[in-house]
Amino acid sequence: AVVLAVAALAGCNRDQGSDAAGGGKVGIDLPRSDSDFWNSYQQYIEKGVDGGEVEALPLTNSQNDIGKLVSNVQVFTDQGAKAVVMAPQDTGAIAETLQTLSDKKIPVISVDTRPDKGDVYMVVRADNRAYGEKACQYLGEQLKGKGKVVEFQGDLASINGRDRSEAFKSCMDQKFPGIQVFELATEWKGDVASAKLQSTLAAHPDINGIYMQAGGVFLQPTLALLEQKKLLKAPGTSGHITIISNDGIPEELDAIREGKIDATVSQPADLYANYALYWAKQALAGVTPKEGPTDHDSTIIKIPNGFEDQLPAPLVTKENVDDPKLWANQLEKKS
Amino acid sequence: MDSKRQEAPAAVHAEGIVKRFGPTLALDGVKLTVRPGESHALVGRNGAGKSTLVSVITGLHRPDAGRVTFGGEPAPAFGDTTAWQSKVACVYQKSMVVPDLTVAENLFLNHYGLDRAAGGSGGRFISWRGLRARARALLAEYGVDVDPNARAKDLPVEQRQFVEIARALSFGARLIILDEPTAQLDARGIQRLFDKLRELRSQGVAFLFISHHLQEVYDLCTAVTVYRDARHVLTAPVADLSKADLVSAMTGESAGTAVAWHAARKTAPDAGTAPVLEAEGLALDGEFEPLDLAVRPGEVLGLAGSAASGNTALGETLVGMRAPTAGRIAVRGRVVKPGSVPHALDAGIGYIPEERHRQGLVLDRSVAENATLTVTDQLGPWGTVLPSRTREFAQGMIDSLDIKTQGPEQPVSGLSGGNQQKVVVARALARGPSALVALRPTAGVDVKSKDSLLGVVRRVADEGSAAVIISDELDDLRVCDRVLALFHGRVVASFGSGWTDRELVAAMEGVGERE
Amino acid sequence: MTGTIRPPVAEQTAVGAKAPGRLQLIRWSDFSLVPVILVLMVIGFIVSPVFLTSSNLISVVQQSSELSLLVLGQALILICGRMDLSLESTIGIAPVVAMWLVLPTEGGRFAGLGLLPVWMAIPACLLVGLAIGAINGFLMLKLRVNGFIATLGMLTMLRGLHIGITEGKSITDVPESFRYLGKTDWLGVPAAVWICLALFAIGGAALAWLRHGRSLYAIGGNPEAARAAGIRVDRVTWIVLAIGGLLAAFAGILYTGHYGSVAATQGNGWIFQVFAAAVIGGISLKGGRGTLFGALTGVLTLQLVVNVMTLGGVPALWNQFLNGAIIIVALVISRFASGEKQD
Amino acid sequence: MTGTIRPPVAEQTAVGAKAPGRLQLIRWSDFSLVPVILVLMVIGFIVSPVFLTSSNLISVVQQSSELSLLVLGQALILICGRMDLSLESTIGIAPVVAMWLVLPTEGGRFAGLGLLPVWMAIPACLLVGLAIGAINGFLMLKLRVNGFIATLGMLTMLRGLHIGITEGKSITDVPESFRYLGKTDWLGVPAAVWICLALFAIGGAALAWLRHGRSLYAIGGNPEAARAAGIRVDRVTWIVLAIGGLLAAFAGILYTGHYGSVAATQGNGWIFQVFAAAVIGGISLKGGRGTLFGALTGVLTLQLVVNVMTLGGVPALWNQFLNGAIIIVALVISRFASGEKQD
Ligand SMILES: Nc1ncnc2c1ncn2[C@@H]1O[C@H](COP(=O)(O)OP(=O)(O)OP(=O)(O)O)[C@@H](O)[C@H]1O
Ligand SMILES: Nc1ncnc2c1ncn2[C@@H]1O[C@H](COP(=O)(O)OP(=O)(O)OP(=O)(O)O)[C@@H](O)[C@H]1O
Ligand SMILES: [Mg+2]
Ligand SMILES: [Mg+2]
Repeated sequence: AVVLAVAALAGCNRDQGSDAAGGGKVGIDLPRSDSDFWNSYQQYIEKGVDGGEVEALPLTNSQNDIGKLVSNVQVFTDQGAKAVVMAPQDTGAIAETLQTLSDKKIPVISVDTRPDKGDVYMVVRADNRAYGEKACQYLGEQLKGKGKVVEFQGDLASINGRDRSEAFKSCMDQKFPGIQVFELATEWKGDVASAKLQSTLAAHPDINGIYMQAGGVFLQPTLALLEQKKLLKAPGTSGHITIISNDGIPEELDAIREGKIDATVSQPADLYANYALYWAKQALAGVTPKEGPTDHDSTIIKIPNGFEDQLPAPLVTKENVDDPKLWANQLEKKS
Repeated sequence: MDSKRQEAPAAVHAEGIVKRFGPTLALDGVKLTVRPGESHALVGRNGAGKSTLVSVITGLHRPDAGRVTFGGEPAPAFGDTTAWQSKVACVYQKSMVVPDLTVAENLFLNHYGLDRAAGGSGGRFISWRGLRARARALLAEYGVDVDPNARAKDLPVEQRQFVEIARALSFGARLIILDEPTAQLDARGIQRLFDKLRELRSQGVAFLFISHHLQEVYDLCTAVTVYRDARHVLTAPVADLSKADLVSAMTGESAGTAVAWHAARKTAPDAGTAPVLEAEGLALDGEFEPLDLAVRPGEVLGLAGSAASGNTALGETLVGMRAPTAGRIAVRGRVVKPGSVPHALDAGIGYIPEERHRQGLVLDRSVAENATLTVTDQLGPWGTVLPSRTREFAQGMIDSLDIKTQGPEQPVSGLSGGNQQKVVVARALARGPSALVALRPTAGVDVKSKDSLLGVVRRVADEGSAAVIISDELDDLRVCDRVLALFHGRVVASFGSGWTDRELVAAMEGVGERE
Repeated sequence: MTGTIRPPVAEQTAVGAKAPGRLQLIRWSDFSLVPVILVLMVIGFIVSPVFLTSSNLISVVQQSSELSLLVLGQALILICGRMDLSLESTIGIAPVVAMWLVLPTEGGRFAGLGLLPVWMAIPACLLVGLAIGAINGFLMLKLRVNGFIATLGMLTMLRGLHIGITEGKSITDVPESFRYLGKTDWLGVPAAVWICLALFAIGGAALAWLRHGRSLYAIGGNPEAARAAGIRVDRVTWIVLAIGGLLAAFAGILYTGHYGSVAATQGNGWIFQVFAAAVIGGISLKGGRGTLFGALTGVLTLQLVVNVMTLGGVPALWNQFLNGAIIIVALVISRFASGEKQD
Repeated sequence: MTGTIRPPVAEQTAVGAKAPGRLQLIRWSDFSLVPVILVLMVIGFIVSPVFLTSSNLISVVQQSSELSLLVLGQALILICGRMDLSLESTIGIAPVVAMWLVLPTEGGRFAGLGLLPVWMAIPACLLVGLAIGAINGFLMLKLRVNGFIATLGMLTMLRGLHIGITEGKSITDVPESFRYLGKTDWLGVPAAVWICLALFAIGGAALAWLRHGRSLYAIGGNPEAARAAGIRVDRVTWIVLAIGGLLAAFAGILYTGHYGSVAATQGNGWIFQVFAAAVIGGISLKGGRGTLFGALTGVLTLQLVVNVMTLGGVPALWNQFLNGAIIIVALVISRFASGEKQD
């Protein structure tokens, strides 16, 4: 069966390969396949490609491994890609590759992360630091500047997690010194988060707030634990724990509607995908980006190694949870 | 009565058995019949196919052709080992104990006295208390003083062997196979075993007995079958067959004259010449007490002793496998660093270890590689090992020691036990040692190979080196010019070459010690 | 004549005599981690007064419950001389396949096949685990390929299947039957904990007093001897591998109930923890040695370490470092406490 | 009769005579993966015309270079009957420690200690690798703890140290000496590839023709027999473990040069790949069997699979599934091609 599958793939791919010379094809690499967010991103990308936004080479996936990313990019250039869309999860180690691509005059659109070094045509992202700050701001206001807050950090080796942690911490330190923060390292694992939250709750039963850096992994385990501990109380009642999540996946919105959590920072998977493709098209057309506000509620700023399109990352609360512009509300349920 | 017995169906009857292992034809249409109540010997040179036949008639290997019957009924289906066990019990040549389990559990492995049919409790749960008590009683019957709670791996080889024997005999089978059961036993142990076997035989149990000690065949058995090169050669009553005929049936040559290696009754080595191998005040706590040794050029020294005498430990200390707690060893006047095999090797000590599978061989590697393991520094310049020199050297060894192998490249695991032993000897001789230390060098080796191996040891000495043979087999000790008997870690007696079996055995058994 | 052939021993001694000491089913080495656990408890108590509260201790054991089931399965497999890395993926894929078969094709976020009624979710999940174990057995026992790498391949493949089926998302529309075990308390202690303890007790008793249980030690210690003693080595090994898969699937049910969803990374990276717990607990990777009690102390040790570190507020950056260091320390302690070389 | 019995002594035969056929240094089983590689190449060619371009093939081998060095180290360690999981972390921590010692305390993104001059970066890195290997050796050979778990502990600990020192960031201010090897081409092929090939050739030659190299097989096959034959088993094993660490550190240098920085997750999760490559390539996990050539074909097979899948545009979701399936298939092929049971 495997052989058949490979042969079938081989067959269809061959056609694509033969007309590669025809136009500017775009190589698109996905960073990982085991998270809701990135799989939604992939769906939007595929939708865009099918919709004819750009012509794309077969999608690749670098499974969160910089080595795989580099080799995938190599494959793109071998296949004659004219532009590359990637989401390097390691912003340092990608420098060499960017250098190589820039030598070959292949523009790069970096999604979600801003590479430390090396030229990029455009960075498409909502600032991870902004997520952390928004969460801090929201929690600080809800708790009126005092109380105890648990933060589920991501993997310490992940730039996104680190940015969120740092922004959250510095914001808390500066603006809400009355709030005590417990930072829990979780390696993006729900069970680890649940175990550590349970221990922390045992030590500090009076926890007032939780910031989860990724709804996709932490939401259900946290809710399950709080439910078991009978700590899941409606907003406004005494003993309510204010929970703010991050990602904006459909499950989070459901939880907000049900009053299980209070808010989430929506990481716009649709915008990521749409503007990644948009800028890829612009790059192929040879357009030079301009600084300043855009038509899609974002701002383009100049960064040392290129430009960055700073997409909005709306804070979703009970008030705006049904906003149809939120990407999670555009996903139809599976049929 | 004799004719009546002839008519009773054979305890086991096998015929036309063919068994191949890859290219090797291990059994080529052999037959075997053991009558009820008979003690039947199976002999043959190493690799003749004896152990393979045992595997076939105990249901461990499926024969490629042929058929086996027990008491006239066809053998159980292959794979139904439990059914086979009710027909035949076996002490295999290979150790079949589970090292990490206790003696009690090994004795009753997979039965635990649960089967009501076999007199067990009939319960579902193992009763450890009962098991332990039964184990103790069973062992007591063989006069083996072993704690049933001891783990099998902590036992000395001899006691482990007795555990296996006791297990096989306790099944109550009408047919019992013993594949070289005596190879690991000392004289007293063999005596105890034989007494037990005779008692069972008087109850009508049949035996198939395999041994390379032909004397044991004459002591115990009534009939003998000889295999040679995977074929059946003859079956005859023991009484009708002289030892020389038996040997020539096994080897396919007319029996040689006097054994070539017997201690030359030349004048004892001159006490004045400097000793080759010397030990002073050598001691190892818990094994043997301080003793002095001096072996002169041309001399073969025997260190006789039963399992617990400490002679094995002494041998291992001499070659550097173990570090002595006191004393020093010197070769040709040069002191050897204690507890270091490489230094001992450089000083000229050659070592033939006791258990070939444990210390002697790397089973997956070739004959050539095993035989040259001690001389890798001499097979090429600058620490290289040239394949051509390795091969030549190994071929020389194969020729001169008459090792039966497909060639130097064959992995050692594919050789028969006796031939494996010769590879170990080759390895020890490769450096041209000035002092050869051999621990039970002929264990499990057939008569002819034994001759040639002991001959090798003798020749090494005759060419001006010294040799030490550490063994409890009288045959091994016959090559020696001088024999020291050890008992409980002490030298209790010393003999020239003219000792009698009785004297030496008595000394090894500690009879009349400390005069 | 035949009547007397039986060696007289058995009958004579069946009555038994004074027993000078219990047969050592349990050796001191099985307790080698108990001092470590005590020391950890003292440290925990010093670090935080919360540590010794029942709610904290219960949470520790509850968090251990899924891991301990994997360790139970792995311990059985190790004792009979094999290894199964794929347990790590089984804990995730078994619930996923069960839900895939059970959940309706539309309506939910995760589209199943709706082939089976909902009550079949748990049986289906267990069956999947059993089947995975059986496939591992086929690879190792029939094809005779290396078990470590074969199950490594299975690990990767099943993880891939998991991601393929779920498209990398967590499944949150979990049937109620899955939730029940994860959420229920019996006598104030989570049901999962009771079940784990019961399974360990059953397993331990089987290994100690049942013929087939004992045979695992013989198989792991010397398969040839086991075969010669009439043990059906391959069949027993196969069954043990299947049981390992079954236990992992059951752990998957508990996990799913405990955390309320099937996470996309369920069990990811656990296998090293499993091995560490088993070996620290005195199970030999070479087979034939160890007890389930030891394995259980291994799990508890590792879990207590995490708990004490969380309560102690160890800086997140140095968490992993300490974790590794503690594995080594526990290993060294268990080696010297048991006095056996571990090669 | 006695005249011929005396066996030859090594020196006497040195002159030599006609050689009756080559000593089989290379067995057919070492080539069992070659057909697999050929099939992969054919599939690759069908899948995409790009596959057979030199630039693609060179990139495949370059990407294999770091992994192959780990496999080289692991293969040597496996042949002498041990295992070292911590190679996976060594590839990351060794460069990190080197840079920590070398980089100035301020000015860069990553604050080092500035203890050593910059040219010491590479020697320091190699020394760190050596030291890690030596520590592993100490644990296994002196303390006699289980090597699998001890090096698992080291793996976790070193990864934790890596994160602790770098605070989870990648280090981008890499000294020029590190960059050189990763970026340079010799004769149109990356320097790293030549170096790897050279190291494999040296290693292979040492295993085949040097006495110390050959002794690894004896040690792995039967350590007691090796000791009785005068081989210094512990010393050789220790050296091999240290060399394994050294090779991993060197792989770290190549990796760093190749990607221009020390990634925070450098080497993460590689160890399973390493084992899979080695075993598929015919190295026995029990020691004493296998060749470096086989190990190299193992690496290439795995890497080609990834390349072909990328070119073929296998849906990302099913990537991992296929990866696992292919490990199993390759394992089965190599088992039947070599005809040896792999237990
Ligand atoms: N498992 C096996 N695989 C391959 N070849 C085997 C195997 N078992 C036995 N042989 C071959 O079968 C032949 C007969 O071996 P067997 O063990 O039966 O000899 P034996 O008569 O018992 O010898 P010994 O007296 O040395 O015990 C040997 O040449 C051996 O090479
Ligand atoms: N893996 C194997 N491959 C090939 N042949 C084997 C293998 N294992 C055993 N043999 C063969 O089985 C036979 C029996 O070997 P074993 O170790 O039982 O010694 P033995 O023949 O009984 O010798 P001895 O009587 O000297 O102990 C040998 O002849 C050997 O050639
Ligand atoms: Mg035999
Ligand atoms: Mg034999």
